[in-house]
Amino acid sequence: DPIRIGTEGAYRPWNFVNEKGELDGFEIELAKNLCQRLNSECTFIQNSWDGLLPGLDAGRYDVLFSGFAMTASRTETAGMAGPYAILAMTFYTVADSPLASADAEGVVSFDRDPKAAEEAIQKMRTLLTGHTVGVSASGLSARFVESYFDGSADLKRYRRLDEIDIDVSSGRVAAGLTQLSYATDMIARTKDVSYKLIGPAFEGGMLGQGVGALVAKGNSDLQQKFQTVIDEAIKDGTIRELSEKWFSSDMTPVR
Amino acid sequence: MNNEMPVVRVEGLEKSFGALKVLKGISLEARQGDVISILGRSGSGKSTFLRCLNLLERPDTGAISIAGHEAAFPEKPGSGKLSHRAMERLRASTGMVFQSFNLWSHKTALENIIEAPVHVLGRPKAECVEEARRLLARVGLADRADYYPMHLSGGQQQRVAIARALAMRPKVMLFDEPTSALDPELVGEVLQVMRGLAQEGMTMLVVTHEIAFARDVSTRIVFFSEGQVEVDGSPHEVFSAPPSESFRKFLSNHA
Amino acid sequence: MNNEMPVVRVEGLEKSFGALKVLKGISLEARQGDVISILGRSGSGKSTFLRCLNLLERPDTGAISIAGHEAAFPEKPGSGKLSHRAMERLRASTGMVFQSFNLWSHKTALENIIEAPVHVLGRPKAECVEEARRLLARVGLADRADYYPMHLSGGQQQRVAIARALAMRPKVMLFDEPTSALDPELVGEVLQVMRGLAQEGMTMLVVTHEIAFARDVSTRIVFFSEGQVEVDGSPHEVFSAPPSESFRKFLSNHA
Amino acid sequence: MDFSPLWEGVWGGLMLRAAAMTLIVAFLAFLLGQVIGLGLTLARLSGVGLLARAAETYTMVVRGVPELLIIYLIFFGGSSTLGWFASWFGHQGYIEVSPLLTGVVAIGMICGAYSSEVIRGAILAVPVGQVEAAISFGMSRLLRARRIVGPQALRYALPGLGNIWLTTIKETSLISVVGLVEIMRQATVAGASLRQPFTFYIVAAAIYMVLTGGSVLIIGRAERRFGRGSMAAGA
Amino acid sequence: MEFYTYVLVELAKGLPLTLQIVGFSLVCSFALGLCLALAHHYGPVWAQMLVRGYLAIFRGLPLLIQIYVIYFGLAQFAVVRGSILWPILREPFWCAVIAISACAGAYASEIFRGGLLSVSSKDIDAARAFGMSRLLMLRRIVLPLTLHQALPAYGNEIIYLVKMSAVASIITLPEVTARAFTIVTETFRVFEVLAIAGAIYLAINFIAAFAVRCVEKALEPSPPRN
Ligand SMILES: Nc1ncnc2c1ncn2[C@@H]1O[C@H](COP(=O)(O)OP(=O)(O)OP(=O)(O)O)[C@@H](O)[C@H]1O
Ligand SMILES: Nc1ncnc2c1ncn2[C@@H]1O[C@H](COP(=O)(O)OP(=O)(O)OP(=O)(O)O)[C@@H](O)[C@H]1O
Ligand SMILES: [Mg+2]
Ligand SMILES: [Mg+2]
Repeated sequence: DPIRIGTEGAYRPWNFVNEKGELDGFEIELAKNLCQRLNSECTFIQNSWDGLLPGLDAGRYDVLFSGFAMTASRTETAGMAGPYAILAMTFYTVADSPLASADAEGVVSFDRDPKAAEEAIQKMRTLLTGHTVGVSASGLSARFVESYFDGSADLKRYRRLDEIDIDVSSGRVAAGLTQLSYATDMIARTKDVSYKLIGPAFEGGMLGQGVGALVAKGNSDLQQKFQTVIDEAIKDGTIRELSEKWFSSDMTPVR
Repeated sequence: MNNEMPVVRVEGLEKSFGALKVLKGISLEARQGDVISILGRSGSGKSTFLRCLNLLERPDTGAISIAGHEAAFPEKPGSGKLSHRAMERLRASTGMVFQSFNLWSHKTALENIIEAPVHVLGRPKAECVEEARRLLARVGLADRADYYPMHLSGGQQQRVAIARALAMRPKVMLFDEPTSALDPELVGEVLQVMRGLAQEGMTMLVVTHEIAFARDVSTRIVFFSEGQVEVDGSPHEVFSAPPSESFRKFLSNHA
Repeated sequence: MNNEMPVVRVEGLEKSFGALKVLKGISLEARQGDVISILGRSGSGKSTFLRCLNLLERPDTGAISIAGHEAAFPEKPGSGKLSHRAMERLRASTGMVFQSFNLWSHKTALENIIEAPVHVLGRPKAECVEEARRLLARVGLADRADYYPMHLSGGQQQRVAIARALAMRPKVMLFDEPTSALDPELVGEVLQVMRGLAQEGMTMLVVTHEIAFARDVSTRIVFFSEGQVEVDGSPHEVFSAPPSESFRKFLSNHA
Repeated sequence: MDFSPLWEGVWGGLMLRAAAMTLIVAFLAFLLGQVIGLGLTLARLSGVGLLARAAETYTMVVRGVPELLIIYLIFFGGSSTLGWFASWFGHQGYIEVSPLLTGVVAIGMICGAYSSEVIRGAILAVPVGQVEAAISFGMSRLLRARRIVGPQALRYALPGLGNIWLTTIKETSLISVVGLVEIMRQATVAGASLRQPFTFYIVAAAIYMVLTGGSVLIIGRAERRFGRGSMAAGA
Repeated sequence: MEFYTYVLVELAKGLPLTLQIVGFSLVCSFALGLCLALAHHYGPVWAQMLVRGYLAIFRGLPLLIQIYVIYFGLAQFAVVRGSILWPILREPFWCAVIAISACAGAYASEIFRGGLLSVSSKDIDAARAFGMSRLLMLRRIVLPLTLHQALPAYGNEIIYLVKMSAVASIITLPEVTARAFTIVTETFRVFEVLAIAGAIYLAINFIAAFAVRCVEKALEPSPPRN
């Protein structure tokens, strides 16, 4: 039997449907590559986000490649293989916002350079004081803001990342917090609004180990297999290559 | 049918609405060709009695037999229980003209008349239409065949209701004030129709307030008072020498 | 009010339903205290005439004046147009008893009666309730005050409808077959009530099929035939020597 | 706003195909819903206590719970149940229930619950006297339902059923969770791909307007057709 | 077990907001629906056309799109952001109430129109004959009969409305569904969380349906007790 891979197909540049109507993106190419390494056939099944997790539970998919961040509570309820990319979060706003004075900086990691990260957080706290920040409703970024910006910034939670963009541009929120990979692609492709990144991108710590594949609970065999080939792909540079192609930067997880 | 056998036999019929006892033990027999006029004050239970005969109201106690179909109340659980089929057969062999006509508002006069013959008795439609037109002509409404009830005058609706009941060629006809909305000329005509029916051997129970009508057409007069049969006799007997005080009072207002 | 001035004046009233011309130019006058019985075959336009007086049907042409309120048809655009206010005033000064009673099904007998006096005339509710109970008693329904129409017998409904119209203390009463569902005894009582009203100076137009009633109560008889007034005269005149052939024929069926 | 991807790329065709999917699922679900709704109504008016209670509970629960939950239950619950049965016969693993079938059944069950309320109200609105007239002519329940109560109830029910049909068309967007590509899902995918979320929502809106607008015309015609002889007061 | 309590408590925190959205929308949509139905049934031709157009749009489009347009769409225009309406349109709460009321009002109006259609001309005739003004007739005769007839179907609409309130979750309001969504993405336990959210909605709807049934019973002409 082929391995059934579930993906949302609406999360550029990780997984999406391209101009030809075919699935494409970082995770799609990676998954194909991994399947080759496993010597298995793979079929991709697209589904709306709401149907992915129940589908995995019910056995409709063997594995999900759909931008899932690896956190402690998730690894508890499901098996995860990876990470195959870091998960870096960055703030962004529009050019005519008062916050726009701050410039974009590189990635800082809570794991590798806690001190620099701490300083960066302090700087952002001052900048965001009294403002509202839009975050994804998936818990991770919200909890990040809650724990580091408590008493400084207010939160608004959105279902989809592109909805944060819209409210940043309308001024309902002063800034958004989003994934670096998503933001760079979005800024590059948006014509009528000029968004810009502010401050550094954060990685590690409570943001988790990165993005990984979600395997049905109890299927530790498959989880093991994917873990092995992902490690291989990191080692031989495949992931770096794909990352640079899709994200224009190296998002290879460092272990 | 044996002329000696009663076509309608009612015994000890009782009916209450809540605490209000409307019928307090009515017994009555009608032979083939009988025309029984039922008189009584407004609210004395005449309509309720006719409705019980048709099982539109379920009597509390008593026995009913119409054209060989029997029903006894209270129903005994098990074998004594009246089947729907039995009730329908009983009803199909009686025709009813309601006090408030109750024409079907979504059907034209003609459609109202052919409805039951075609669909209950399964007679051929063409034949029924022909008969319906004849009946409509007989009640003076040939040109109103395609009118909906709401576009008919009161008297016209009443005549359609009479034609509708006749079209079923029932064994027993139940009329609830069949001439209340008719002018004297039409009353005369309807009376003529009923005389004809009586001669053809139809059995009729007629609730009416028209003393003249009762005197001229009926073979027997029944006077209801407080839910009981107070007077029962031939027109000649009861009108020339009213056998009860309240009946005399009832008649006294009639010129 | 001047006894010489007509309370009701109708001139050249015409009304068609589609191609069917129902009223073909009716003219009529009634002075205060007049009781005019309107006779006519079923379908001759009697109900339509009453409904036109009340402006429930809009006449095609003609002029109506009731208790000082005027309406002329066809309405002239602009100043000649009848305002809603004017129509309401005209209607509030007439009382109407419908052929099919038209009681409001969501209100009890008592509520039906007090509805218009309280809400149209703005009389105090307590006073209206008291009067309503008196009226109900007068038509023999003191114990039915809290019944909904669907739980009343035909004659009971009709009496509530009469009480409802009386409660408005109108200048002019329009009765459409007010005794059709009543037994002779009640007919006598209602007749008594109407005599009383006539003595108090109420003007009444009564559509009826009861020749006896028309002869005994009315000051004038009007006979409709094919949408026109064919006979108009005192009861004595018209009954002793019917002035037209069709009227004679109409009467011939009455014992 | 740039609509060129509609005719220049694959998106126009994909949107049309999604519209067809929406229409098919909505139509089948509505039909099923009417059958279920009628059954529920009959059960509720049957006078058989247990039957009436069961129907009432069904109506309450299915209407009361978010639609998404019902779809989850039927699709994923359904295949789990099937899988559990199959394991008795030695079959292992996941059994796929056709997403189309699930979608139709799930939406149809919801639609049925709503319809039964509308149908019940309409049946009760038929004047009692006319029903009695039918009874007095010896019409059986079925005949009465078909010839007298049905046609009259239909005209009271049409506005409500019209509402339900329109809702069904739109509720069909929920079935994207079982993997069917209907209008909203296709719009999301296309919008995300081109980073033009609004453009495709507007296209979706236009398609919905065509579907529902056409429906409204047909419903209006049906209302006039069944309104004959109605006692309704005019303006 | 601990997990379930946690979810229940967490979701219950969204209940006041859900109820507020439902409450405001219920009142607004009822009033709107009644006005639309009256205009549709009694209004001049132009008003009828206007209502038809309104119904076509608000019944025809998924609520998701409507709320998207009202919340995200309008905000795209600088004119809107500069207008006096912006303080209201800026707030997701009012956007949700506006969108839900506009949509639910459209549905309610069709229900009410069905009720208006069932009022018999006899009742109207009697009211007119007694000189009732149109307003009085509406208030005392037409509306009671209409609402009574429309009640069962309107009960449907209330339940729809309760569930409609869940779309508020997509415009950042932390009501029950939004909280459920957050917990699901954190814990991946879809069924459990949704089932608890479902139970909460079911409870609200159960109470609503019960209330509707009570009103229905109260309006039923009861046989006299004597
Ligand atoms: N709305 C309507 N549309 C079309 N025709 C109508 C309408 N109302 C009444 N008619 C027709 O107009 C004629 C007169 O009706 P109307 O109700 O005035 O008669 P009527 O004299 O009161 O008769 P009855 O004594 O039977 O009550 C009838 O032939 C009837 O069919
Ligand atoms: N469904 C009901 N519930 C309660 N009481 C009722 C019901 N139907 C009739 N009644 C009462 O029963 C009594 C008899 O009613 P019924 O209709 O049989 O009278 P009737 O003799 O036909 O009078 P009428 O000559 O006025 O038509 C009336 O007092 C009425 O109020
Ligand atoms: Mg009676
Ligand atoms: Mg008449």
